[in-house]
Amino acid sequence: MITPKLILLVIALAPLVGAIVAGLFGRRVGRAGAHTVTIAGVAVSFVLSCYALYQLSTGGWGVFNENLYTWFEVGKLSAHVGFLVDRLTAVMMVVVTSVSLLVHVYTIGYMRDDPGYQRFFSYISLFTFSMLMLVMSNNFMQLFFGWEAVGLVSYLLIGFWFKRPSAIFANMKAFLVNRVGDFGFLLGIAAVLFCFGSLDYATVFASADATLTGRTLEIIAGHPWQAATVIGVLLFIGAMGKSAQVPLHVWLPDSMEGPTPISALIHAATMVTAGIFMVARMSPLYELSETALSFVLIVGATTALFTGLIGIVQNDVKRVVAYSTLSQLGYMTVALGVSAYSAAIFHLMTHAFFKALLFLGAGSVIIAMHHEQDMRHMGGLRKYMPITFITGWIGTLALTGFPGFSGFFSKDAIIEAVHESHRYGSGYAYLCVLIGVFVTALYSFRLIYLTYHGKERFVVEHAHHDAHGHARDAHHDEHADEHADDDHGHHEPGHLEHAPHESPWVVTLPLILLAIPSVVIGWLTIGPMLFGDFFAGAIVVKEGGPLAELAHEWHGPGAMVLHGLLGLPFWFAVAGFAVATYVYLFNQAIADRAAKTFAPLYRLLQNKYGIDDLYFAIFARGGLKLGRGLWRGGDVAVIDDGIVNGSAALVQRIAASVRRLQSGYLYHYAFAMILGLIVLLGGLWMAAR
Amino acid sequence: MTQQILFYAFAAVLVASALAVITVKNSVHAALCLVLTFFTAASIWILAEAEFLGLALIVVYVGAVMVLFLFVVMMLDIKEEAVREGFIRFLPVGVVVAVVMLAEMLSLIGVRALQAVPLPENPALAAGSNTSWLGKALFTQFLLPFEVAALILTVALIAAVALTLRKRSGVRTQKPGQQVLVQRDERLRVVKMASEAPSTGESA
Amino acid sequence: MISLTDILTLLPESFLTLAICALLLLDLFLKPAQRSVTHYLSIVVLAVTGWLVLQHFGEPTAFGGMFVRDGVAVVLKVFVLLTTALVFVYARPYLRDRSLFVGEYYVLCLFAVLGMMLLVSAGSLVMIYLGLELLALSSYALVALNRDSPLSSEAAMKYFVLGALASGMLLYGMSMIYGAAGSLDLNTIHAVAAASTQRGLLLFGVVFVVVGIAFKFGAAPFHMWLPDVYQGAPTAVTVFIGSAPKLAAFGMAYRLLEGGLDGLGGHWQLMLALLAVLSLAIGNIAAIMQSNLKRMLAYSTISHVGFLFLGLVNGQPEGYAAAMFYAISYALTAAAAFGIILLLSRAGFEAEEIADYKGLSQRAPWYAFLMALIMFSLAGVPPLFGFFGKLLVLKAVAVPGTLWLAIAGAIFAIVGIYYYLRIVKVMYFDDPDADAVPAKPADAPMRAVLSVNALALLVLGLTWGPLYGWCAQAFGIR
Amino acid sequence: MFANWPLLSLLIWLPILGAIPVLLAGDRRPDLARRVALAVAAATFLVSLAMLSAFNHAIADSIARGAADLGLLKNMQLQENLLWIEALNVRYHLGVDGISVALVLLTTFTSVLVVILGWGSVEKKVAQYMAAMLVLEGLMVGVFCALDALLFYVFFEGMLIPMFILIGVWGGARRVYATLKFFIYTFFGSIFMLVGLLYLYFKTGTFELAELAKVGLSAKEQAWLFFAFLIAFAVKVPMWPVHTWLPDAHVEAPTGGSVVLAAIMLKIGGYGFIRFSLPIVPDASLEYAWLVIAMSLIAVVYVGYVALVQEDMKKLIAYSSIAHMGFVTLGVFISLALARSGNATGAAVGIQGAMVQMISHGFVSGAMFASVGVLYDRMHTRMIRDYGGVVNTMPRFAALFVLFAMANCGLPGTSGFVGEFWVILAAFQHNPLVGALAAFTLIIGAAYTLWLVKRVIFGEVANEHVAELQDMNGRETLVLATLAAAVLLLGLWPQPLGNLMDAPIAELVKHIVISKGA
Amino acid sequence: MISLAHFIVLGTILFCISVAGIFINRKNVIVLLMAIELMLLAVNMNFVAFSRYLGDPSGQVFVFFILTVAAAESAIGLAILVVLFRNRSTINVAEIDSMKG
Repeated sequence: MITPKLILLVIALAPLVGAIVAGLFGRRVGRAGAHTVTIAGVAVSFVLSCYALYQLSTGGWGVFNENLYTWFEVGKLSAHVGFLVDRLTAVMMVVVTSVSLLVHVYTIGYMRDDPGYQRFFSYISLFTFSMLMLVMSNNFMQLFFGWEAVGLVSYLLIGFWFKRPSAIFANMKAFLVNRVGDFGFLLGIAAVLFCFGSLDYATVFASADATLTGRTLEIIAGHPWQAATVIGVLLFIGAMGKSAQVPLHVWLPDSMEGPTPISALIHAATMVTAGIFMVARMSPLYELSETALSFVLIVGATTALFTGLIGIVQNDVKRVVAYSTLSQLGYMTVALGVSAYSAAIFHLMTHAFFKALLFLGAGSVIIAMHHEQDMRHMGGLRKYMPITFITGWIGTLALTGFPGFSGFFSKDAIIEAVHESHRYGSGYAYLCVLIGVFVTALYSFRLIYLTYHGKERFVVEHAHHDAHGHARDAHHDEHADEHADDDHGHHEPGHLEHAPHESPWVVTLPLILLAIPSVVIGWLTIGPMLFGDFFAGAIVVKEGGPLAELAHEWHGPGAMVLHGLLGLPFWFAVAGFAVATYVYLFNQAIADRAAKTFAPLYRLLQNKYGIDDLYFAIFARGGLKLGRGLWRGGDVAVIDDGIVNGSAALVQRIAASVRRLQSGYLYHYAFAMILGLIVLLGGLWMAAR
Repeated sequence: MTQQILFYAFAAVLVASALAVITVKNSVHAALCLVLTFFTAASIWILAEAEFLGLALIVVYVGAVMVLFLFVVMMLDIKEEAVREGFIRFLPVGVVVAVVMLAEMLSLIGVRALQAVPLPENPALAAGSNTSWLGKALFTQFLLPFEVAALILTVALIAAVALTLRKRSGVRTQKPGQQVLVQRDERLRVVKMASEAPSTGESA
Repeated sequence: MISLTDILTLLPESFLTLAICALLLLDLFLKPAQRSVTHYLSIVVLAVTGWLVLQHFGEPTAFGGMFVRDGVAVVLKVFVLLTTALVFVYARPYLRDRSLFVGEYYVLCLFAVLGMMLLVSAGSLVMIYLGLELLALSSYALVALNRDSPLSSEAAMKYFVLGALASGMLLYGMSMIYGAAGSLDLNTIHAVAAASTQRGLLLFGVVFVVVGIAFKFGAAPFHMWLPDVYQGAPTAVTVFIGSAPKLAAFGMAYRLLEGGLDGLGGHWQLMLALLAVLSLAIGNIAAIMQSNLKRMLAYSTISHVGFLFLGLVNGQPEGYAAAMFYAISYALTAAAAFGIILLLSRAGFEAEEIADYKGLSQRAPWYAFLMALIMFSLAGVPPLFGFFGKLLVLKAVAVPGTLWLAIAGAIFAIVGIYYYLRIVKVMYFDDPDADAVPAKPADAPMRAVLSVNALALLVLGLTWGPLYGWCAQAFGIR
Repeated sequence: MFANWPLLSLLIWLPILGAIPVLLAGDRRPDLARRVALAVAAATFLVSLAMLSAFNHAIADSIARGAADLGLLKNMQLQENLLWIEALNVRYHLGVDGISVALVLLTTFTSVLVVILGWGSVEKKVAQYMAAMLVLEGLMVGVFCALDALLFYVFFEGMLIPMFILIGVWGGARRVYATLKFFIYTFFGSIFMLVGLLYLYFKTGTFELAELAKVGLSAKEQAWLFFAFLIAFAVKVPMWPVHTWLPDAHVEAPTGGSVVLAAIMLKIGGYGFIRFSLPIVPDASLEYAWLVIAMSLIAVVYVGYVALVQEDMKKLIAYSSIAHMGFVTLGVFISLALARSGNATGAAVGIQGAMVQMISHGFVSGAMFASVGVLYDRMHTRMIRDYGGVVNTMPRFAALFVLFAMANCGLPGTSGFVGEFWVILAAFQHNPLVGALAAFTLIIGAAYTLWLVKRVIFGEVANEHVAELQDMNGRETLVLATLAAAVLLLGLWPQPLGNLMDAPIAELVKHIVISKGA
Repeated sequence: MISLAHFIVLGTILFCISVAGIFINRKNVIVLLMAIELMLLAVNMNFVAFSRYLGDPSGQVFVFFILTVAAAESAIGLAILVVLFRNRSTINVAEIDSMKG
C-alpha cells in the first residue's frame, strides 16, 4: 500500500540508507558502489519529492501531518518524530533533493581521486537526510534535531580535508558560531514550550494568536517583555547562526575550506537557508510581533549590504561567491522582515539554483586551475572551458538580477516589498538592498572578468602532459589541497603544470542542469508562489502585508520584466556592471589606485570590518584567558591550594605543634594531667557558682 | 582543747615536713622528711582514734617502704646538684598551681559546712577497740578485697623478681654442682694434629 | 557471710587464680625449650575461664555486693579472655625470637586478666581500686619485661609514675565520694547520688574519678603516657595493653559512672564530652605526623577513646551498649593490628616503622590485605566492623543537645582517615625498598588466627547484629 | 519467570563473591583471571537483564516479607526485605523502581565493558585489578538497590575502598595524591550524611527510606539535614566548589577506573539527591534550591571555561563531566521549584531530563575516557600537545571519538542531547535566565570538546609516535562500538528509558509538592 | 573540738603539696614517687577522717588496702627504677626523653 506516509518516509530515509552504506561499508562497496548507492538514494528522494510537490500543488494530497514515533514523553508533554508536509515543505524538499542530486553527480568528478571519496558521499547523503528531516519536521524538537544534524555534517565537511590547519580551524569556528545561534534557538524553543505547553507546530500555530497576544515574559525582573517578541528574537538568533546573518556571519566565508561541492550544496543552496525556511515556517508566530520582525529586517538589511561590500575586495574565487551568498541571505532575511515570507522562500529557491551553479562553476575553475583559487592568477579561462564560462555568465546574470532571469524576479519582488513596507527599519532596509544591488553586480562581474576574461595571468610550466593526464594531476592535487591556503605547494602560485581544460561531463552536466532553472524557474513560479495562494495555510501574513499590495499591481512575469527594466534596482545593477566592466575588463589599474586612495576603507573591507579579529580576541583568546584565570585562580589557587590542601596543611601544622607537646618528659606529662584536673575542677567550680 | 592543740602542732609539722620532702635538695633528706611526715600523720590518726592504721602506717611505711626508698636512693647514688637544676625556675609555677588548686578544692568541698560538724562518738568503742572493729569488717565484709590484696602483693613479688633478678651471662661464677658432676673425659681432650706440610698450597 | 554460692559465683575468677598459681609453679620446672607448655596451658586456662564465665554459676552478686556478675560483666569478661587468648597466640613467636619467652609474661598477663575481671565485676569502690591496681601493677611489670631495652624501661617508668599519680587522684575522688555517700558500696552511692541535694562533695569526687577513668582509657589530656608506652613496650606487651584493658576501662567507667554516679550524669557527661572532643582532636591530629606504626596506633587509640566516650556521654543504656560495642570492636581490631606488627617482626627487626611496610602488598599480599582490612576498620569505613562501632556511638550522640558532638566526631573522623590510608598507601602504592626485610614464614597457628581475626572484621561488619544484640541485652535493652 | 528470584541480591553478591575466584586465579595467570572476571561480569549483566524482564512483569512486593506501606517508594519491585540488625531495626531491604533499574543496568553494562577494557591496558596485578572492579560493581549495584538508608550508606562508603585501591595501585604518577584526595573528599562528604541519617533514626527509629520520607520535620531540622545530604552528594556528583577531586582522580586513575568513576560513581550523587534530599527534606530543598541551582550553573559555565584550557585530555573530560553533571543537579532542583509552583509536567520534565542525563553521561563520559585510554595505551601520554592528526593513523578510532565528542557537546541524535534538552526546557520554565545560563553549555561545551578533537584527532600527523599508531584492535572496537550504539540508541529513541522511569518520577513529583513541616 | 573540716583541709593541703612537688621536681624520679606517697597520705587522711566521722569502718579498711597496695606499688616502681638505671645509668627525668612527638 503506497501511502503518502510511506512515500515521505522513503524520501527521508533513502539518503540515510545511502549514507550508512557508503559510510560504514565504504571499503567493501568501493568507490563506484558508494556513489551509485548514494546517488540512487538521493535520486529516489528527488523523484518522490517532485511527486509529492505535484500532489500537493494539485490538491492530490492534503497537508500531511503525522507522527512517526514518540521520541520522548513526560507527563502531558511529548516530543515526537513526525512529518508536516505542505507546499512550503515540498518546495524545500524539491530544492534540497535536486541540488543535492546534482552535487552528488558533480562530486564524482570533483572528488575523483580523493582518498576520502566514500566518506564524502556518505556525508553529503547524510546531509541530505538531515536537511530533509529539518524541513519535513512537524515539531520544534525535530526541527532542532535537523538543525543540529546539518550543522554536524557541515562541520564534518568543512573539515573534510582534516590535514589542513585552516580547514579544521574553519570547521570548529563554523560549529561554534552556529552554536551561538543554537543557543538562542534552543531558548526560543524553550520559550515556545513555556508559552504553549507543546512542541508541535500544529498546536502552537493554531493557538498562537490566543496564547501570545498580550502575554509577557519577565526575563529580567521588573521588565516584562512581549512573549511573541522574545520567542521571535530568540528563534531568529538561531536563524542568524545558521543563515549567517550579521553578526554571526563570520563562519560562512571560512567554511569555503570545505570541498567546493559542499560549498554549493550546504553553504549556498540549502543549509544556510534553513534559517530563512524556519522563519517562514514560524510566520504565524512572527506575525504577532512587530518588534521581532523589525529586528529581523534590520539584521537582514545590514547583512545584505555590508557583507556584499567585503565581496568586492576578495581575491579568492570561492570567497567572492561566499560573500555573495551572505549578501543574498540578507535579502531573504529582509523579505522575512517585511512579512514577505513567500518572497523569501522564492528567493531561497532561485538562489539555491543559481548560487549552486556559481559555486559548482567556481569548483570547475578550481579543478582546471589545479586548486588554485586566487583570481589574480586566473583570467582568460573562457577559451579553455566554455561550458563553465557560459553557465557562469548565466549564474551571474541571475544573481545580479538581470530581468528575466530567475534572480531578477525574486530579488525585485523583495526590493519592491521592502519599498511597500512601513515597518520600523524598512527605510534603512530599502537603502541597503538598493545599494546591495549595485554591490552585487560589481563583485559578480568582477569575478567573471577576472576569471574568464582578460589576459591569462598564469604560466604553464610543464606542458608535457597530454589532455588526459588529469588523473595523475589530481593525484598531485592531494598535496595541493593541503597547502592551498598558505601557498606553499609544490608549485608557485599561478604556475600550472599543464594548461587548464574543460572539466569532465559529470562536472559540466550539473552546471548545465542548474543553469536551466537559473534562467527559467522565476518566470514559471513567481505567479503562484508570490501572488497566488500557493503557500496558503503554510505561511500566515497578517492583513495582507506588502506582497498583498504588490499583488494588486502584478500583471504576470512578462510585465514584471518590462517594469523591471525601468526600475531603480535594474539601473543600480547596470551601474555596478558598468563599473566592473570598465575597471576589470579595460583598466585594471583603477582598481589598484582606488585601493590605495581609499586605503582605510580598503583595509576595513579586507579585514572584514575587523569582526573576525574582534571575535577572536574576545571570545577565543578572552575565553581562554578567562578559563585559565578561573582554573588557576579559582580551582587551583583558591579551592585546591587554599581550601583543600590549605586545610590539610593547616592540620599538618597543628599536628606538628601538637607533637611538640608530647615532649617525652615525664614532668610535662604529669603537668598535663594536673592541668586537666585543674581545668575540670575549675569548670565545676564555675558551674557550682 | 588538748586535742586541738596537738592536732595543730602535728599538722604544722606534717605540712612543714611535707614541704621539705618536695623542696630539699638531697634525696636522702627528702626520704627522711617523708618518714617524719608519716610519723606525724600517724600521730594525727591516733588522735582521731584510728589507732590501728596509725601504727600500721609506721610499721608498714616507715618500716618497709621508706627503707626501700632509702635503699634505692643510696644504691643509685644520685648526684644531688644535677637533680636540683631548674628548681627555682619552676617553683613559682608550682606554687601558683598548688594555690589555685587549693582554692578550688576548698571552695568546692565546702569547708565551712563541714566545720560545723564535730566528730561523733567513736563507734569503735562499741566493738571493743579500733583494731577489732576493723578486723571484723576486714574479714567479713571485705574478705574478697582482702584476698585480692594478697594477689596484688604476689604480683608485686613476681614483678620485682622478674625485673631485677638476672642471671648474668657474661659473669664467670663457680657452679659447684657442675664441678662435682664433671667426668674424666671432659677434663682432658686428646687432640690429634696433623703435621705441618708446607708443600700443600692450600694451607698458605 | 561467705557462702558456697559466693565461691560459686566467683568460680571463674577462683579458677583463674588457682590456675595462675599452678602455672607459676609449673613454669619453674620447665626448661626454656618447654615453654610452649606454659603457652598452651595459658590459652587453655583462658578458654576454661571463659567457659566458666558463660555458665552463670551462683548468684548475680556475691560477697555482699562486692562482686557483681551481670550481663555487662559477662560480655566484657568473655571478650577480655578472647582478646588475651589472641594476644598469647600473636605474642609467642615474638617472645621466642627475643628470649622473652618466659613464664612471667603469661603469669603477669593472666594476673592482669584477673584484675580486669574483678574490675568489671566490682560492686564497691574498694574492688574497683584493687582490680585496677592488679591490672596496673601487672602492666607496669609487663612493659618493663624486656629488661635490657632502654625504651622499655623508660616507658615503664613513665607509665608507672603517671599511673600512680592517676590512682592517687582516683583515690582522692573516691575518698570524697565515700565521705559524701557514707559507703563504699556502689549501690548505696547510686542511691545517695540520685537522692542527695547536697552534691558538693560528690561532684568534687566525680572530677577525680573522671580523671582516673580518663587516664585508664588514655583520654586527652591524660593520654600522655600512652604513645610512649605503646612504643616503648615490647610489641608482645603492647598488643596486650593496647587491647583488652580498654574493655576493662569501659567496665570501670560503667561501674563508677552508671553504677555509682548516675545521679550526677549531667556533670560527668559534660566532662566526658570535653575529654572526648579533646581526645578526638589530639589523637587524630598527632597521629598524622607519626613515623612509628606503634606510636601511630597509640594516637589512634586516643582518638578511638574519644569515640568511645561519645557513647558514654549519652548516659543511656543505648549509649553504654554502643560504647561497649565500640570497646569490643576496638579491642579485636587493635589486637589484629599489633598482631600484624608481631607477625612481620623478627629478631633484630621490629617492623614498627611505617616505612617497613613499603610495598608489603608485593612481598606478602595476604598480610597486606589483612592489614588493609584492619586499617579500613580502624578508619571506620563500611562494611568493616569498626564502622559500626562508630555508627553506634554517633547514633548515641546524634540527638538534639549533643548533635555538636556527633558533628565533631564526624569532622575528626575525616582528619583521622588520612593516617590509616597512609598505611594502605605505603603497603599498596609504594614499591618495596631494595633492602626490605622479606616477610618470614610465620608460624601456622598465628597466621591462621590472625587471618581469622582480621577477616572477622569483615564478617562481623556484615553480621554485627547478634553481637550488638548481646551488648544491648547486657544493658537491658529489649 | 524471574520474579520470585532474589535477583537483586544476586546482582550485588555475584560480582563480589565472583571476585574470589578471580583472586584465586592469581596474578601469575592473568588470562585466566581476565576470563573469569569477564564471565562474572557477563553473568551479572545477564542477571540484570533478567531483572529488567522480571521488572516489567513482576507483581510488586512478590518476595517482600513484612513490607509495610512504602508510600513514595510504592513502585519498588523485586523487593527483598530481611531484618539485618534486629536491635536497631536495620533492614536488608532491596528493591528497584524504574530509576534504579536504569542505573543498575548502566552499572552492569559498563562493568562488562570495563572488564574487557582492562584486558589490554592492565598489565600488573591483573587478578587484583579485576577483583577490585567486580567488588566495586557489586557495591555500586547495592547503592542503587538499597531501600534502607544504612544499607545504602554501607554500600556508598564501601565503594571507596576498591576505588581507592584501583586509583592508587594502577594509577598514574600522582596517583597517591589523587586517590587520597578522592577518598578523603568523599569521606568528608558522606560522614555528615551519616550524622544526618542517625538524627533521622532518632526521629523515626528506622532507616527505611520510605519511612524517612514520611516523617515530619521542622524547618530547622530540614535545613540541617539538607546540608548534610547536600555535602555528601555534592561531593559525589561533584558540584562546584567541591569538585576538585575529580580531575585529579580521573587523570591518575587507570582507564577502567576513570570509566567507572565517570559512568557510574558520579551518578550516585544525583541518585542521592533524588532518593534522599527531595523526599526527606523537600521544604529545605526548596528553600535552598537557589543555592544548588546556582552551584549547578557555575558548574556549567565556570567549569566549562576551566575545561577549555586543560592540557590533559583526561582532565578536560573530567571537567566536562562536572559541567554535565551540573545539569543533573540543575534538573532535579528546578523540578522541585516547578513542582511547588504547580507545574507538574515541568517538574517531571526536569527530573526525567536529569535522569536521562545521568544515563547518557554514563555512556558518553565512559566512552570518552575509554577512548583516551585507547590512546594512552599506545602513547603513554595524556597531554593534548603530544597528539595531533590521530585520524590519519587511526581512522576507525577517530570516527568513534568524533561521535562521542559530538555526544559530549549534546548533539541531537546522541544521548547527550536528550537530558540537556529537557533540563534546559524545564529551567526556562523556572526562570528564563537560568535556562539561558544552562543553555550556555551549547557553546562552551562545544568549544572545549571540539577544540580537543581538533587538536588531537585532526590535522597533520604531529610526530613520529602518532605516525606509528595502530588502529583499534577488536576488543577496543567492540567496547567503543557498543558504547556508540548505546549513545545513538538513547539519543534517537529515549522513550523506553522514559517509560521505565515515568512512574517513580511522577510519584516523586506528587510527593515533593506536599510540605512536611512538623 | 577537732571537726571533720580540719582533717579534710589538712588532706587537701597535703594533696596540693604533692601536686606542687610533682611540678617543681623536674629531675629526680624518686622525689616524684615520694610526692605520690604524699598524695596517698592525703587520701588516707580523708578516708580516716570520713570513716571516723561516719562511724563506718570501711573507710579505714580502705586505708588498709591503700597502704598494702602502695607498698606493692613501691616495690614494683623501685624495681622499674632499678631496671631503668641499669639501662640508662640515670634516673634524671630530664634526660629520659628518647620517645616523644
